[in-house]
Amino acid sequence: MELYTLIPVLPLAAFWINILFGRHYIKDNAHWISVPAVVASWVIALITLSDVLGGKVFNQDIYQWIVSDGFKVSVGFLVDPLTAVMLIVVTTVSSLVHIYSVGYMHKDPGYYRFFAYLSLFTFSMLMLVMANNFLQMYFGWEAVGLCSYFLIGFWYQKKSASDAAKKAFIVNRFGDFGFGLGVILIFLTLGTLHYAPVFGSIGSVAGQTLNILGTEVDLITLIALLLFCGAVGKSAQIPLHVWLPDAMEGPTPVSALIHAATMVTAGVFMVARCAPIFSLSPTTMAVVAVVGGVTAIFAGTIALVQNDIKRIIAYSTVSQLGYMFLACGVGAFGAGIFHLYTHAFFKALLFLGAGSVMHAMSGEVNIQKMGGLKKYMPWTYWTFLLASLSIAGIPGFAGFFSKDEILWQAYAAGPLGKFVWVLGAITALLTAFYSFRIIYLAFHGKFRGTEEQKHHLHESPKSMTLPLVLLAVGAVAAGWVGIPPLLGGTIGIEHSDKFGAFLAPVVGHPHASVHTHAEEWAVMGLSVLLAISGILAARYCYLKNPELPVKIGEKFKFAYRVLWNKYYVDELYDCIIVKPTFWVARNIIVGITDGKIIEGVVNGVPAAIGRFSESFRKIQTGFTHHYAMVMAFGLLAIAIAVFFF
Amino acid sequence: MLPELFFYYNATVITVLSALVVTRSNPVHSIMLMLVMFFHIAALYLFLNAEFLAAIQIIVYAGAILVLFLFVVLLLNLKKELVTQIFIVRWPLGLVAMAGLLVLMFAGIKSFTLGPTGDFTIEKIAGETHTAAIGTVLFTEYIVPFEVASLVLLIAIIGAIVLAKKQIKT
Amino acid sequence: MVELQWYLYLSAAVFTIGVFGFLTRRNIIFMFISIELMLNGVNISLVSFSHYLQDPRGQILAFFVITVAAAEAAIGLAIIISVFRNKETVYVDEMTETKG
Amino acid sequence: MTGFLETMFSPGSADMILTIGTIVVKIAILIGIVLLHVAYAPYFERKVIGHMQVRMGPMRVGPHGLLQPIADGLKLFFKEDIIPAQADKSIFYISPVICLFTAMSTLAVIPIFGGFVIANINIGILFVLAMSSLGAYGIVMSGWSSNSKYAFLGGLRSSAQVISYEIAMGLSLVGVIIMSGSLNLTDIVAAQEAYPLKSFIIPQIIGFFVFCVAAMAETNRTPFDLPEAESELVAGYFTEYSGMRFALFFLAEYIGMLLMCAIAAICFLGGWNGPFEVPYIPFFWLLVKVYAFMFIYYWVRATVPRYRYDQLMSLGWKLMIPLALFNVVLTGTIKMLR
Repeated sequence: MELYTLIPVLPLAAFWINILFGRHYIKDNAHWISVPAVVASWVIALITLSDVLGGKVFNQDIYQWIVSDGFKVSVGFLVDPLTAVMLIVVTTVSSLVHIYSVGYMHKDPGYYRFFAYLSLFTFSMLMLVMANNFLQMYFGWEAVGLCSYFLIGFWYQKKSASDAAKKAFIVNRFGDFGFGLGVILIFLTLGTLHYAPVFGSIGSVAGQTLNILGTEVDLITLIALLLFCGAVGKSAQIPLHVWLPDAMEGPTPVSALIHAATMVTAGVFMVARCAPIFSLSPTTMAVVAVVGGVTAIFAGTIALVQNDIKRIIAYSTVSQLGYMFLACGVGAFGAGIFHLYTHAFFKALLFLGAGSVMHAMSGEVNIQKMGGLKKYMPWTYWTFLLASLSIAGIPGFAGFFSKDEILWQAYAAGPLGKFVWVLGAITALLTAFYSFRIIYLAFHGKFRGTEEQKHHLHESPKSMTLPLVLLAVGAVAAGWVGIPPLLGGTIGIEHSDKFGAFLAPVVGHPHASVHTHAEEWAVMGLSVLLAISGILAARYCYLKNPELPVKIGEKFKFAYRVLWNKYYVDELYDCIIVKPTFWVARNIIVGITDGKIIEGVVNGVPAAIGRFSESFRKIQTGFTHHYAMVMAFGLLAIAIAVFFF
Repeated sequence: MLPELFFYYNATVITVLSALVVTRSNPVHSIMLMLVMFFHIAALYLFLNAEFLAAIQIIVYAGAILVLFLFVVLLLNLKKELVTQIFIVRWPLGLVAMAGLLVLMFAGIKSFTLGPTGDFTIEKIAGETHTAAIGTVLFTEYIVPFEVASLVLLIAIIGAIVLAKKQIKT
Repeated sequence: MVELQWYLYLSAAVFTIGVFGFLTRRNIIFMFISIELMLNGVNISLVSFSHYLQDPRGQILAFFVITVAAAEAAIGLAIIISVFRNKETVYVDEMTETKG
Repeated sequence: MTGFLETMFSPGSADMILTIGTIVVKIAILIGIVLLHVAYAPYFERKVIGHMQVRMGPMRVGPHGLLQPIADGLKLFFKEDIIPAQADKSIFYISPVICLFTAMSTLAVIPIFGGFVIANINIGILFVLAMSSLGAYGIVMSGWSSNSKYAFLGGLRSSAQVISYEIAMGLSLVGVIIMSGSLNLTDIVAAQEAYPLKSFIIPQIIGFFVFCVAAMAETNRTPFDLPEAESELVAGYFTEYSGMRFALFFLAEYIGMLLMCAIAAICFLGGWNGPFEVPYIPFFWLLVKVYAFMFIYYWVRATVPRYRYDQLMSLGWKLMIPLALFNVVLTGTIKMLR
C-alpha cells in the first residue's frame, strides 16, 4: 500500500473513533485523536510534495468501487503537482485549525462532535483533491458539502445557524446538479471517468454538437459550462454566492477552514483540474472570466459597508474567489491556483484572527462596537495586520505576488482580459479599503463596547495564538515561491515563475501575447498604487475623520442602502424562488396532489383490496401442511413443465 | 471393486436410515439414527476427497445441530408423542408428491452429462492438503460470502436468544 | 470408479425422503429434521459435483449450506421452544393462528 | 484419510494385506498400552490423593496395593447388570458404547512417537474435536434413557458443560494450528522443534492455560465434576448403570483423561521431543509429559473445591472463550506481522 493512501485514511480513522466513542468515552479529549491524525497527514503531505518535486507522478487505482458492465469506477489516487499544492494547503490549514479549535471550542458540549466533523471534512477534501476520476471527485465534492452543512449548523439549537446550514446545502444543490450532469455527460461522451483518458481524448470530440430542444450546442462548451455550474455553487460565485456570508453562523474555525481556505476553493481547483476541457471552449473561458471579475467587484462593494466582522471577511472571500476564476478564465490556471494557495494562508489567518477577537469580545461581531483592541491583544493585532497587508497586495507579502500575477496575466490576455483587468484593479482598491477598515475600526481608536466587555478583554490562549503566528508566517512568505521573473524570480518557462512552472505540466501555460517589460512594470505599479491608496483612504475615513463615512452614507443614501442590503439578491431570490415554491407546495402539492389524488389512491386501493380479500382470504387455512403441500405440488408442476415442454 | 462396495454400502445405509428417521415416533430415536446417517455421509465425503467437509459434517451437523435438536426434544419432554398419530390425515398426498419428484429427478439425472472439469484435481488437493486448498478458495474468492455467512450466524444467535428467552415480568 | 449418477440418485432419494417427512409429519420437530435431511441430500450432490468437476465451488457451497443449516436450526428451535411455551403443543395442525 | 482409503481400496494391491495387517498390529499395541494405563490410572489417583491427605491409599491387595485395579475389574465383571424397568432399552444399551467409542477412536490419530500413529490424517485436530463433541451424546443419552431424574439432570448438566467448554478448547487449539500451519498432529509436533523448549508452551501460554481448564471441564473432573456431584445428583448420568456398563463409562472417562493429557503434551509441550534422546524408548518424553499432566489433574482434585453450576457456565463463556479468542487474534496478528 502506498504511503499516500494514509493521507485521507488517517483523518477518516479519527472521525470514526471520535464519532463512535466520543460521546461516552473520549468527550473532552477528542483533540488527542484528531490533531495527531491530521498532523500526521500533513507530514505525509510534505513527503508527497518532496516526491512530486523530485518528478514523481503517482496515479493508481487502489480499489474497484463500482463495476457494472461497461461502467467501471475505482477509488484511486492521483498525485501530481496540482494535487501536491492542494494537499499542502488542505493539510496545513486543517492542522492549524484543528489546533486552534482546541482553544476556541473549549468547554463546548459538542466538542467531540466538532472534531469528528472537522476530521471528516479533512478526509472528504483530501479525497476530492486526490481523486483520479470524476466520480470520486464528485463523492468528495458532495461529502465536503455535507460536512459544511454539519458544521455551519453545528450550533443547531440556534435557528439562524440551522437556517444558514439549510441555505448553504440547498444553494449548493443547484450547482452540484450542474456538476453531476457534467460528469454524466463526460461519461456518455467518452465512456470513462478517469482523468487521464478523459483529458487525453477530450480533444477528439472538439467541434461535436449536441441537439438540445432543437438548438445545436457545442459539446465541450456544454460539458465545461455544466462543470462550471458546480464551481459556481461551491465557490460562491454570482449568482449562487448567497450562502457563503450566511455560512458565517458556524464556529469561526469552520469559517476559516471550510469557507475560506479549502472547500470554497474546490471550485477553482476543479476548474484548474479540468483545464484541458475548459481550454477547448473559448465561450466557457469567457464566461468564467466575466463571472469571476463581476463577482470580485460585486462582493468587494458589499464588503465596504458591512459591520459584521466575519461577514466582511466572507464577502472578501467571495471577492477573492472571483479573482481566482478571473485568472482561470483568462487561461492563467497556474496564477489562479497560486492565488488559491496564498489566499488560504492569509484568509484563514483573517478568520482565525476574527475568531480570536470574538473570543475576547464574548461573541460580539459588530466592528462598530469594537476599537482599540490593539493594546489588549497584541498577537492577534499584529498577525491580523500582516494578513491585511498581504490581502491588500503590499509588495513583499504573499498576496502581492499572486494578485499581481493574476492582474498581469489578465492584462496580457487580449481585449476581454483588459476588461476583467479593470474589474480586478478596482477590486484591488476595494480590497485594501475594506481590509483596513476592519483594522482601523476594530484595533485602533477608542473602545466602543460595554464596560463589561472591556473588563473581559484578554489575549487568546496559546493554542489559538500559535496557529495565528504560523499562518502569519505563511501569509508573508507563502508567495515567495512564485516571485515573477520581472522581480528576479527564476525563469522556468518563458513568462513564468517557479510556481507556474511547477504546475505547468498539469494546467498548461497561458499563451500571453508579447508585451514589454515597461507594461508589466506599469501594471504592477498601478496595483500597488491602488492598494496603498485604498489603505490611506481607509485611514483617512476611519481614523482621522470618523464622521466622514456617515456623511458619505447620507449623501449617497440610495447606493448605501443597496450595498447594505447586498444588492437585494436575497430578497430577489425570496420573491422569484422561495415564495413561489412555497405557494406551489402549499396550494398545489398539499391541496390537490396530496389531498385529492394521493389520498384518493392511498385510501381507495386498500378499500378495494379489503373488499376483494374479504372473500379471498378463506384460502388461508392456517394449516402449515396445506401450504407445504401446495408448494410441493407446485414444484412438481413446474418440474413437469420444464421436463416435458 | 472395493470402492463400489463401499459406496453401495454407504448409499444403502443412508437411504434406509433417512427413511427410518422420518418415520420414527420417538424423536430421540430418530435423532440417534440421524447421527449414524451423518457418519455415513461423512464417510462418503471422505471418499469424495473432501476430508475437511467430512470433519465439518461431524463437528457442525452431528456435534452442534443435532445436539441442539436433542436438547430441545429433551427440554420439551414429549410424553404424548409415543401414543399420538405420527402423520397427518392426508399423508398419501405427500407420498404422491414425493414419488412424483423422485421419478422426475431420476429421469433428469439419467440424461445428465458432465461439463468441462476444473483444476481442483486430486493431485492438487493431496499436494497442499484439502483444508488448505478449500481455505485458499474460501478466503480469497469467497471472502465476502464468508463474512456474510458469519453475520447470518451472528443474527441467528441473537435471534435464538431473544426468541427462547423467558419474558421478564415487569 | 463410481459414476456421478449414483451419487445424484442417492442425493435425490435423501432429498425426496426429506420432502415426504416435511409434508406429512405432524410434529414440528420432525419437520425440522426433514429439512435437515433435504439439506444433506443437496450437500451430497454438491460435494460429488465438486469432486467430479474438479472444482472447489461445490464444496464451498456445501460449506455455506451447513452454515445456513446451523443458523436455521438455532432460529427454528428457538421458535419451537417459544411456541411450545405459549401453546403447549408441537403439532402443527394445532397451530392455526394464521387462519384467515 | 484419502490416501488411507485409496491404499485400502486400490484393487489387486499386494500391499493391501500388509497395510491392513500393520494397522491391526498397531491398534492391538495401542489398545494394550492404553488399557494397562487406564487400569492403573485410578490406582495412581488414589495413591496421589491418599498421600496428599497423609494416608497410604490402597495397600491390601498385593504389595502396596498394586493388584487393586485387577481386583476392581474382577468385581465389576461379576456384578449384576441392572436395567431400570422404565428405561428406553436400546438407547440405554448403546450410550456407554458411544462414550467408549468416541474416546477410543480418538486414540487412532494420536501419534505416540514419530511414525507410530494408526491413522496419520491431515485433519487430526478436527477429528479429535469431532469425536469429543460426540461424547456428549453418550452422556446425555445415558441420562435420558435411564428415566430417572438424577441421571437426567446429570446428563443435561454434563452435556451443556461439555458443549460449552468444547468451544473454548477448540479455540485454544486454533492458536496452535495457526502457529504450526497444519491440522496434522505429527506435523504440529514437528513444527514445535523450532521453538524454545521444543514446544509451544511459551508462545501459546494463554492457549495452554485455557486448554488445561477446558480439558478438566471436558472430562468432568474436579473442580468441574458437577455432572456427577454425589451430594446433589447421587452419581450423575450413570446413576442407574452398574456392572459392565458402568465399567465402560469408567473406562471412557479415564481414556478421555489420558487423551486430554496426550493432546496437551502433543500440542503444547512438544510431544515426544525432549531435552535429550532416550535410546530405545522413543515415547519416553511423551509418557513423562502425560503423567506430569495427569498428576496435575489429581493434584487439582485433591485441593480445589467444586464450582457452582452458574459459576462454571460464566467461567466458560465469559472468561475462557474471550481469552481463547484473544489468543487467536494475538497469534494471528503476530503470525501475519512476521
